[in-house]
Amino acid sequence: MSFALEIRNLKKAFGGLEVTRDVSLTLAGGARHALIGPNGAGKSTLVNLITGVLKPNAGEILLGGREIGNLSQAERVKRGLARTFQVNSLFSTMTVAENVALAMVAHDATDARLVGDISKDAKLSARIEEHLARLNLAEAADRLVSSLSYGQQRIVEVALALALQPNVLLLDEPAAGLAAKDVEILLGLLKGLPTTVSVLIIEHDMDLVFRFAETITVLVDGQVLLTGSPDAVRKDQRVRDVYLGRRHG
Amino acid sequence: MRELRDPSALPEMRSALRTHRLGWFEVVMLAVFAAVYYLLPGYLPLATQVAIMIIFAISLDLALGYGGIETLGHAVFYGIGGYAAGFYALYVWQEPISGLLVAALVAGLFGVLSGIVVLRAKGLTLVMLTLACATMVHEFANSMRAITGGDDGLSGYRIDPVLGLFRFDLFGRTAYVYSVCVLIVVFLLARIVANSNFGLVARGIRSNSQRMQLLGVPVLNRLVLLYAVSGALAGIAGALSAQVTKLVGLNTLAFTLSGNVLIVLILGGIGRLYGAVIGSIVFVALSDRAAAIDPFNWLFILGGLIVLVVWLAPDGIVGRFSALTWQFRKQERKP
Amino acid sequence: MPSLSTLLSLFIDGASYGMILFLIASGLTVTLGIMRIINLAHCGFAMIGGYAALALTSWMGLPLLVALPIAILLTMAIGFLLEQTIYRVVYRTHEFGQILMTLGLTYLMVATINLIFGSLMQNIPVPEPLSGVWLAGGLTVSKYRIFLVAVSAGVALLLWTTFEWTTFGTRLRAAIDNPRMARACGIDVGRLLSIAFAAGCGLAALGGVLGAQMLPLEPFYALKYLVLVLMVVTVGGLGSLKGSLLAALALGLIDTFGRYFLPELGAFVIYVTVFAFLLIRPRGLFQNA
Amino acid sequence: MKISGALKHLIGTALFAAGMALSTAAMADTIKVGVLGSFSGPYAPWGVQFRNALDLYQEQHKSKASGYDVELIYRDVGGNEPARAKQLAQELVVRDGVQYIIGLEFTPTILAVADIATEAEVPTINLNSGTSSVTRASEFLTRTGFTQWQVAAPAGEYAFDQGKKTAVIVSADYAPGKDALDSFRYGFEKKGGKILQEIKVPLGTTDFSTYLLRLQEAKPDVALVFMPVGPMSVGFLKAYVDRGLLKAGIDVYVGAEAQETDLPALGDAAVGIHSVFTYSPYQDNPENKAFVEALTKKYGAKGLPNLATVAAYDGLALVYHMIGATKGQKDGKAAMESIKGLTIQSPRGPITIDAKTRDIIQNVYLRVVEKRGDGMLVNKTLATQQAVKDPWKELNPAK
Repeated sequence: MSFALEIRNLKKAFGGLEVTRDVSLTLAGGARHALIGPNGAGKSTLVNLITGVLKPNAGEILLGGREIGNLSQAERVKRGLARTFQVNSLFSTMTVAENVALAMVAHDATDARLVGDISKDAKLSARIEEHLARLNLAEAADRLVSSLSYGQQRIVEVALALALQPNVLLLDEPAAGLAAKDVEILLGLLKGLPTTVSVLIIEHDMDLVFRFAETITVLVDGQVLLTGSPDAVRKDQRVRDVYLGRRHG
Repeated sequence: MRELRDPSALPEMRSALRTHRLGWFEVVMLAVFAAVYYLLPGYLPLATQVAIMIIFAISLDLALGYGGIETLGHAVFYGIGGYAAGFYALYVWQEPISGLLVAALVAGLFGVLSGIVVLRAKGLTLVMLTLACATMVHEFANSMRAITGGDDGLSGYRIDPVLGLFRFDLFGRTAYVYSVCVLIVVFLLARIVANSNFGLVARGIRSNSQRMQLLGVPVLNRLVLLYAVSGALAGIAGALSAQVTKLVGLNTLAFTLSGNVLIVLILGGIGRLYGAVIGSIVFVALSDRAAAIDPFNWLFILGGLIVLVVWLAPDGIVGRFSALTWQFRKQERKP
Repeated sequence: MPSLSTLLSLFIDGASYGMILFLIASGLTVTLGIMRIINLAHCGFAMIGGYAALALTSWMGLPLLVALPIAILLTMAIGFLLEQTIYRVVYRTHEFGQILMTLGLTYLMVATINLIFGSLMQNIPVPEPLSGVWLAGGLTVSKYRIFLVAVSAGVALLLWTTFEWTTFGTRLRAAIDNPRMARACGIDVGRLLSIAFAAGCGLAALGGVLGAQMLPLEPFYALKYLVLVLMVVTVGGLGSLKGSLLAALALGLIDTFGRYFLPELGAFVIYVTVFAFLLIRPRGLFQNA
Repeated sequence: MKISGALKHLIGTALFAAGMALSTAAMADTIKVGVLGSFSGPYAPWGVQFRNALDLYQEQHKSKASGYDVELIYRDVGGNEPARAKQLAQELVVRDGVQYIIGLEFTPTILAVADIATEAEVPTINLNSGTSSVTRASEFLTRTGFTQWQVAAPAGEYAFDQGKKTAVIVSADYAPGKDALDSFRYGFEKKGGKILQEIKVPLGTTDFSTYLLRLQEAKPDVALVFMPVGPMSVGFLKAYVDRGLLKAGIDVYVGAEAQETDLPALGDAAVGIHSVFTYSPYQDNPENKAFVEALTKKYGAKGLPNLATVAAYDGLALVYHMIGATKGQKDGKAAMESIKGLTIQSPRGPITIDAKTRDIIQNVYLRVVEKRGDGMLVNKTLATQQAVKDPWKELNPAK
C-alpha cells in the first residue's frame, strides 16, 4: 500500500554543512504525526524540502505514492499537499470568507473563470460557510483578516490550508505565539479535522504535541532519533537527554 | 454529501465576499444620464467626454484597483484602441460597433504581449516600464507619420450610423446615447469580471501575490489576462473617442492622459468601479468649466485639489464615503 | 560613413546633453534611493532654478555667473521648505498617493511659473565669452557645450568625492542601502534626507539654468522633461549616482546619434533602448537594495 | 435613455426642443460669433493676437455690423487638441447658437471643426493653419491667413534668383511641414536649383544641434526653413545663428518665422535672415499705419501685430460683410456666396477671397532682417509679387 506521504533517505547540505542527513518518514492515511526536536535539529529545512521551497541533494519525497521531489511548491499544492506558515501569510486586506474562497477557487482550478458572480455561486457560498463553521470562524466571515486577533489569524491560516482539501496537511508551528486559551481552541479544531487528512505537525509546544499526535518523530542533528507513540517518546531516555541539554552521542 | 443550505443564509456570505452589487447608485446614474439628455442638450458633447472618461477609468480600475498593476502608461491602450478604430473605419468598414470590437481586440492583444514582458516587474520598475512602453508607442506613432498622420492625427474616415439607424448628428445626441450605452455595457462587463472568480483572484493577487502563487495560481498568467481585459476596455474608450471625434491624435497616447486617468481614479477611489464614475464626472466637468473661466490658473485648482484629496481622503471621494459607512457598520455590529 | 569630426561633434553634443540630464537626475536618484518615493515634482525644481536665474539676469541685470549661485540657493530654500511641509504628507501616504501628490505639486509649480513669467518660451542669454563656436579643422564646437561638459564633470567629481570620502556620504550610502538599519545605527535618516533633498534641488536648479539652451524654459518644462529624467534614474538604478551618470551620458549620446543617423525616428530610438534595457535589467545598471 | 414607443419619443423630442429653445432664444437679435483659439498653454501667444485684433475691430465698429449687434464668444482650445476643438465647436453651435466661427491655429483642429461647419452650415474662417488642402474639408471654410505654398514656392524662386544654386530644406515634420517641403522644392527646382537634402525635424524638438550638423555638412548655398511659429521657430533660428551658419555663408530663407514679434528673442544675430511673407507691421500703407497705431494705442508696445493679428482683423471684417449680406439671418450658404470674389483692403495690402477655391489671394513680399536707426529689428521689403493664388490648388485642381 502507498502512504499519504513518504520520505526516503532525504539529504540536504548547504555547502559543507549537512542539515538533513538521511531522513526517512512515513505518514499513513489519516495520520496525526508530529515532528519535534531541539532548535537547529533541521525541522524547518525538512518542511522546506517537503513543500518544495528547497530542493534535496538526494532522496525521494512521495505523495500518495508519486514522486514530487522535482515539482514546484504550487504543483505540490495541486497534488494535495497543503501547509500553514510560521509567519502569517494571509490576504490581510481581504475578509475571512474571501481568504477561504480564494483557496477553494485555486483548488477547483476555476480561478480564470471570468463570468459568474462568485457571491451567487450557492454551492461555493455553502462550502465556505460550512468550512468556516467547522473552524468556529463563521462569525468572522465578513471581517478583514487584518482586524482579527493574532490567535484568530492563526486559525485562518489553518482554514486556508484546509480549504485546499489536502491529503496531507503540514502545520508549521501553528501554536507559536498563541496564548494558552487560544492553544486550547486550536487543539479542539485540530482534533476535529476529518480523517481523510493526514497531518504532520511541527511544534514546540510539547503539551499540544502529546495531546494531539498519535505518532511522534524526534529529529536531532538532521537525523531521525526515533519514531514512536507519544508514550514511547516520553519514556525514551535519549529524548530526555536531548531536551535536557545533554548532547546526544 | 450534506444538503445545500437554504438560500436565506447566503446574503450574509454575499456581503462577506464583498462583491459589487447593483443598487441605488446605478439607478441614480441612469437617471442623471437621462436627465442630461433632456435638460442639458447643449452639454451633450461634454457629457460624451465624461462617459468616455468613465469607461477609460473603469478599465484602469480593473488593472490597478483590482489587480494592483501599477501603471503610469494606461493611455497606450486608449491610443491603440483609437488608432485601431480609425484604421478600421478608414480601410475596412465604417460600422461603429464592429469598430469597437476590433479596437478592443487589438488593445487586448497588445495587453497580452506587453503584459508578458512588463508584468514580471514590480513596484517602481513596473511603473517605469509601463511609462516607457507608453512613451515608446507614442514616439512610434509620431515617427510613423505616413500611416498615423503623426502630429496631424489620423482623420478622413467616416462612421456609419449606429445600427444603421442613428446618424451621428451635429447636436451630439447620437454620440451621447451611443457612448452612454457603451458605458453601460462596459460597466456591466467590468462588474461581471470583478465579481467573478477571476475578480476575486485579482484582488487576492493585489493583496498578497506570493501567497496566491503558493495556492497554486499562476500569478503572472492571471495578471496578463487581467491586463488584457483592462486594455481591451480602455481600447473601447479610445475607439469611442475616435468614432465620436472622427479624429485620432497623438494626445491619445500621451503621458498627460495616463496621468489624468490616474488622477480621475484616485480622486474617485480605486477598486470600487464607482470611483471611476464619480472621479470622471468631477474631473471632466471641473476641468471644462474651470478651463472655460480661467484657462491657465485652472492648473492651480487642479494641483491644489489633487494635493488636498490625497492629503485628506487618500482613498478617494467614494473611499472616504464608504470608509465612514464601514466604520458605522462595524460600530453597529459590535455590542 | 560620416567623418571623424562629425562623430566628435555629435559626441560633444550628446555628452553635454547627457550631463545636463545627470545634473537634474542626481538629486532624484538619491531621494528615491532613501525614501522609495517617485518625486514627479523633481523637474519642477530645475524649472524653478532656471526661472530664478532668468529673473535675476533679465529683470535685475545680474551677470549669469552671479545669478547662478543665487538661483541655486533660492531653489534649495524652496525645496527645503516644501520637504519640511508638503513632502511630510507625501512620505506617509501610499505609493499612488505619492505619485499623485507630487504630480499635483508639479501642476502648482507650472501654474505659478506661468502666472509670474507668462507662457512664452524664455531664453537666458549666454554670456559673451561663452557664446559662439570654435572652428578647428572641419570641426565646429559650441563653446558653451564645452563649458557645460566641464562644469558638470566638475560637479560629478565633487559629488563622487562627497559620496565616497566624507562621513556624510557614508551615512547617505548607508541610508540608501538600508534605511531601517541606518536608523538603528543611530543615523538621523530624516535629517539626512532633508539635506539630500535640498542638495538635489540645488543640483536640479544648476541643470535647469545651464541646460536652458537645450531644454528651454517654459511653464510646462516640469512635465516635458520628466519622463526623460525618470528614465535616467531607472536605467541607472535607484539610489546610484554612478548609475545615473552613466545612464544620462548613454541616453544623451544615443539620442543625439539616433537623431543624426535615423532622423525620421526622432525620439523613438531612445525609448526603445530604455524599454529593452529595462526588460533585461529591470533593476537598472546599479541597484543597491 | 432607451426610448421605446412613439409617445416617449415625442415627449423626448419636445423636451429636447424646449431645452434648445431655452439656451438659444434669449438673445435672438444679437449675432454670435464663436472664437476658437489657444488662450492658454504654449501656443497662447496666438490667442492673444487674435483677441487683440478682434476686440479692436469690435471697438472700432461699436460691435455693430450693418445695424446688427455682434457678440464674440471666446473658447479656449488650449493647443493642438482636436477632440476639444470639436467639442467646443459643437457647443458653440448647439448651446450658444453662433452663426460664425473664426480662429483655430492648427490643421488638426481645423479639420476637427470642418464637419461641424458643414453640418450646421456655419461659415468658418481659418485664421492660421497654412495647409493648402484644409479649405477643401468643408464648403463653409475660408481662410484669411496664408497657405504654406503661397509663401514657400515664391521663397524657392526668390532664393534661386538671388544666385543660390543648391539648397537644403529643413522642415518640422507635420502636415504644413509637408506642404513646405513640397512647395520650397517646387519653387526652387522650377527655376533650376538643386535640392541636396530634406531634413525633417520632429515636432516638439528643442535641441537642434544634430539637424544643424547635417545641414552644415551638406554645404548648400541656402537653407529653406519651415518651423511652426513659436518655440520651435525661435529655437531653430537662434541655434542657426549661434552655430555660425549664417556667418559661414549659408543664407536662410523662411516664411512666418521671421515676424517682427519674434525678432527681439533672436537679437542682432537675426540680421540677414531672408523671409518671404505676406505681412510686416512696418509695411508702408495707410491701412497698416492706422492699424498698428490703433493697436499700440490700445495695448502698448505689446500690441505690435503679426500676421495672426491681421488675419483675425480681416477675418472679422469678412464676418461683418457676411452679416450684412444675409441681413443678419442664419443662412450659411448665402453668407459664403457673398464673400466669394470679395476684395478688401487689409493692412497687408489688398486681399481677395478666390471665388472658386474660397482661399485667399494676396501679395507676397521678399524681405530681409535689418537693424533700423533706432535699434529696432525690422524686415525690409526687397521685392513684391502681386496677388498670389495658392499654387497647390492650381497644381492640384479639385476633381
